[in-house]
Amino acid sequence: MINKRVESAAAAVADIHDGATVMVGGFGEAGSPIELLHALIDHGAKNLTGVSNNTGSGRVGLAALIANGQVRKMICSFPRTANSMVFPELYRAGKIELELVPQGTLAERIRAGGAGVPAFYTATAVGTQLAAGKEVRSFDGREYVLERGLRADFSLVMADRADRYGNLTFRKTARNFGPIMCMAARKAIVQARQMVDAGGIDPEHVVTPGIFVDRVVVIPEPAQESILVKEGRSYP
Amino acid sequence: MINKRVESAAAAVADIHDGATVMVGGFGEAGSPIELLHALIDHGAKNLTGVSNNTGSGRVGLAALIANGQVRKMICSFPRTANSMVFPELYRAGKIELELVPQGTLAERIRAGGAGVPAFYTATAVGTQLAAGKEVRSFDGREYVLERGLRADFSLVMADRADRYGNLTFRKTARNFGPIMCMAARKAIVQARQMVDAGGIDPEHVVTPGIFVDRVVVIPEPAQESILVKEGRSYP
Amino acid sequence: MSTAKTTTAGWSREQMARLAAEDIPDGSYVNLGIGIPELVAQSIPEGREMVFQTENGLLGMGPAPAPGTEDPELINAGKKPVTALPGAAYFHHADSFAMIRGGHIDICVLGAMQVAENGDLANWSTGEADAIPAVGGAMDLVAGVRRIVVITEHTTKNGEPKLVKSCTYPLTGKNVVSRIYSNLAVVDVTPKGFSLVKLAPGVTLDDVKAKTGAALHDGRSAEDGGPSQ
Amino acid sequence: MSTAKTTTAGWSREQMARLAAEDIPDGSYVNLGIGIPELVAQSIPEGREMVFQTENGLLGMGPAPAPGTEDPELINAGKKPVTALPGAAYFHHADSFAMIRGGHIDICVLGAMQVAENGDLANWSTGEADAIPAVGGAMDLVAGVRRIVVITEHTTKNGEPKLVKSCTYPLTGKNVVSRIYSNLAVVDVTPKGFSLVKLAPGVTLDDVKAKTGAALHDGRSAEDGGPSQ
Repeated sequence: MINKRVESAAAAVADIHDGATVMVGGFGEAGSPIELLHALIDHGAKNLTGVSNNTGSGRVGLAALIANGQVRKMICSFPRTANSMVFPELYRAGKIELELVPQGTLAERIRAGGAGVPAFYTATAVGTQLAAGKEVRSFDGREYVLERGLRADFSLVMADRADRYGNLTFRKTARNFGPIMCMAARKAIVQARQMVDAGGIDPEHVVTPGIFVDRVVVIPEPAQESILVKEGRSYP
Repeated sequence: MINKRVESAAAAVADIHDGATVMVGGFGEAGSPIELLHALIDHGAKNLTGVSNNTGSGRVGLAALIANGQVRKMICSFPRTANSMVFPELYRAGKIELELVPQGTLAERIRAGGAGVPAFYTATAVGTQLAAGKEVRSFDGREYVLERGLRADFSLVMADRADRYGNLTFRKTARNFGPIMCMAARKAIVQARQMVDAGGIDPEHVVTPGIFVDRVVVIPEPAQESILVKEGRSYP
Repeated sequence: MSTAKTTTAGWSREQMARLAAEDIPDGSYVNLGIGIPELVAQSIPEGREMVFQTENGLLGMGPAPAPGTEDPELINAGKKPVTALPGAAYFHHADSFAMIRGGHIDICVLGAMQVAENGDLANWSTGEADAIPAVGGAMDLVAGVRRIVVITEHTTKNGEPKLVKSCTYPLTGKNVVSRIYSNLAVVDVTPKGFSLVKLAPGVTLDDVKAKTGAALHDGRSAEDGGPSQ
Repeated sequence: MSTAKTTTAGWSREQMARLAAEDIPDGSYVNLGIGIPELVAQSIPEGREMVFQTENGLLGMGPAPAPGTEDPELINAGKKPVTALPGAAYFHHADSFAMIRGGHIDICVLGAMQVAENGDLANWSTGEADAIPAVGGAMDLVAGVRRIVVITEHTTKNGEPKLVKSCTYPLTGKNVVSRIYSNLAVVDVTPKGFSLVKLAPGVTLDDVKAKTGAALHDGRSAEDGGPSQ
């Protein structure tokens, strides 16, 4: 019987290897898979390339993973936010690399990676620094930049409900990058608030079909990043 | 107040002009917008380029539009099916053009058109007749074909439920090309079984957000193509 | 650097937002940048309906929630709590940017660091060596949205023009801005360069010309105080 | 053209499907072509679970519905009525082919007109001038699915080999087929060409070689009657 549930966050991330590319869902704290990130800190894989819209805040979750020296490079669109200090500090010190990608290009590159599209053209960033060195080509009189699809070894994603096949639903704007990161990863690892029986999610309402998901760990009450930050918490 | 509902199929298709490119949803009869197609026959626009997975069956719906001499060219993946005779006959007589596109490439081209991607690379069709004359390029040691995004002046789509904003849900495998054809058309015209109040579709369950939809006509009990064909019906 | 100046004449932030809102047609799909542009949502003229998109995955965004009812999973692109109106829809990031990059959003209202007379926009980076570069969705919006308008103070805090001949900061997009709503004037970007549409009360054409870093044509209608044709 | 022959030895369609099904690992995501491949769904070994995808937008496809309960909006790629199992999901065509082209389907079982010794597959067109060309999803499946296997009669109705040195019909894809289940034998496509895995009961190596249009190596294990290593 197919059952993608794993018993712990530790088991879910156990095979993430040094040097892996890891996509991390979330837009700010919404959808950030904080328990999976903390399990990855415990696990200790190093030299990771992280792909995420932001770089986390405070000293928990993604920011804590970076602070712990496990991330060699970040690919993201907005590496600073109100409460982010870890990444800016390391970046200024030359201790972490950054590939800055416009948010829509980042999303489309991830979706392309998941859909078997190795490269596509987009009008975004034409004529800007972020198109420097990239192929530019005209279609129907307008210029476009060539961008590459993006895949990952692993994705860490937070969902709302899951079933044993890995079918997922999300909650409100916490959906953001989750569905496309599941598509783009060789192993998509999901933390969900709730596990339901097969058929417990209406087939019309499935957001991410289970084929894109490899492992699900149930975290009924995930920590809220902004509260941890407010409390000055850090991990580990 | 935004209200995309129009009172009749005739009003919904009234501005389709001669020479327009018209995408038509459906996979076989599932999702085929038969009442909109019949309204387009009444309307009479000519020299159309049709984009659809198939070419219709019997002498109703899409097949009837083609039989009526309104379609100059079809872009599709599978122009013959069990009960299709109209297209094959005209094609053999040299009276209609065909651009044959693999089904996944057709879907991806339509999605790209809707997403502002003018061109992308795909492994599908490499080394086959359907890649003849197309640019081939290697990425990471594998060959890919360059394919162009596809847009349309109008799309005709069948949905299940709609609200005044044009938010849509579909039913089972009648979803198929509907959502992406709404994205790719300058004017997306939808027939829906039911109109619900704003908020009557849970925001988590919207399949096609209203931004992709221009007009909705309510057809509570659409005709079933296979029954019309069995009865030997034709239109007009 | 020029000396800082205090201008008492001109429009307030709310008035600038109101002017921008008045120009948005009924039924438009609108994306609002962070800062002054957010005020546009509260300035919609009576009887008009607009649908607000936020690029993190919501169409039909409503106002901020009542205190105590915030949901950390219902936020806008500025990561602030919002609400969803009846008829809203949630979607993932690729679908969201398909709306933006596919030309489905009618208008986007942004802030600016500099706007050039050819419509180039700089609003994401000062280009300083030790700054942490961060672009977000700005480049996608200016490349994909049909009409880009800017709300901005006419000059920097140091009195330097933000409407310039050509941008010195790194570009967000080339030839993208259609109109600027500043505290002093409404200015169109035209093939001939900047063209004055309207002056704020108490502001003269010469005032605005002096604070604009490129030629400013007087494109006002006679009714708005422009030269008779 | 060779003369039509009747073979009494060999596997039936159901047996070919059963052999193919036995080789599919537990938990696989599977797409089945139209015709004999459809029988694979009814041949799954006890205790194994597979998820069937149909490219028109359903994952978790179940068997045909009871007569009278068919739903014209719940069909498979062959446009026949099917059912959806608990845990199924519906999706649109671009998402469906993202599964296929993105390498997410583990195995696809297809019919064939010809398979070449290098794995080239022809299964969509006879190339005849007056035929209506129709490709459907075949080229997407062979380009995107990790493992492509074929179920086919070993020869055409006229007795001509379908396993050939190189395809004379227009290709569906190059170097895509891994294994062939024919009525006479199971044959792998290897870097050295066709390699026999297993013979059907009552069929000899020479029989199969005579009906194969390219060299056939004997790759059988000693246990399956192959040469000892």
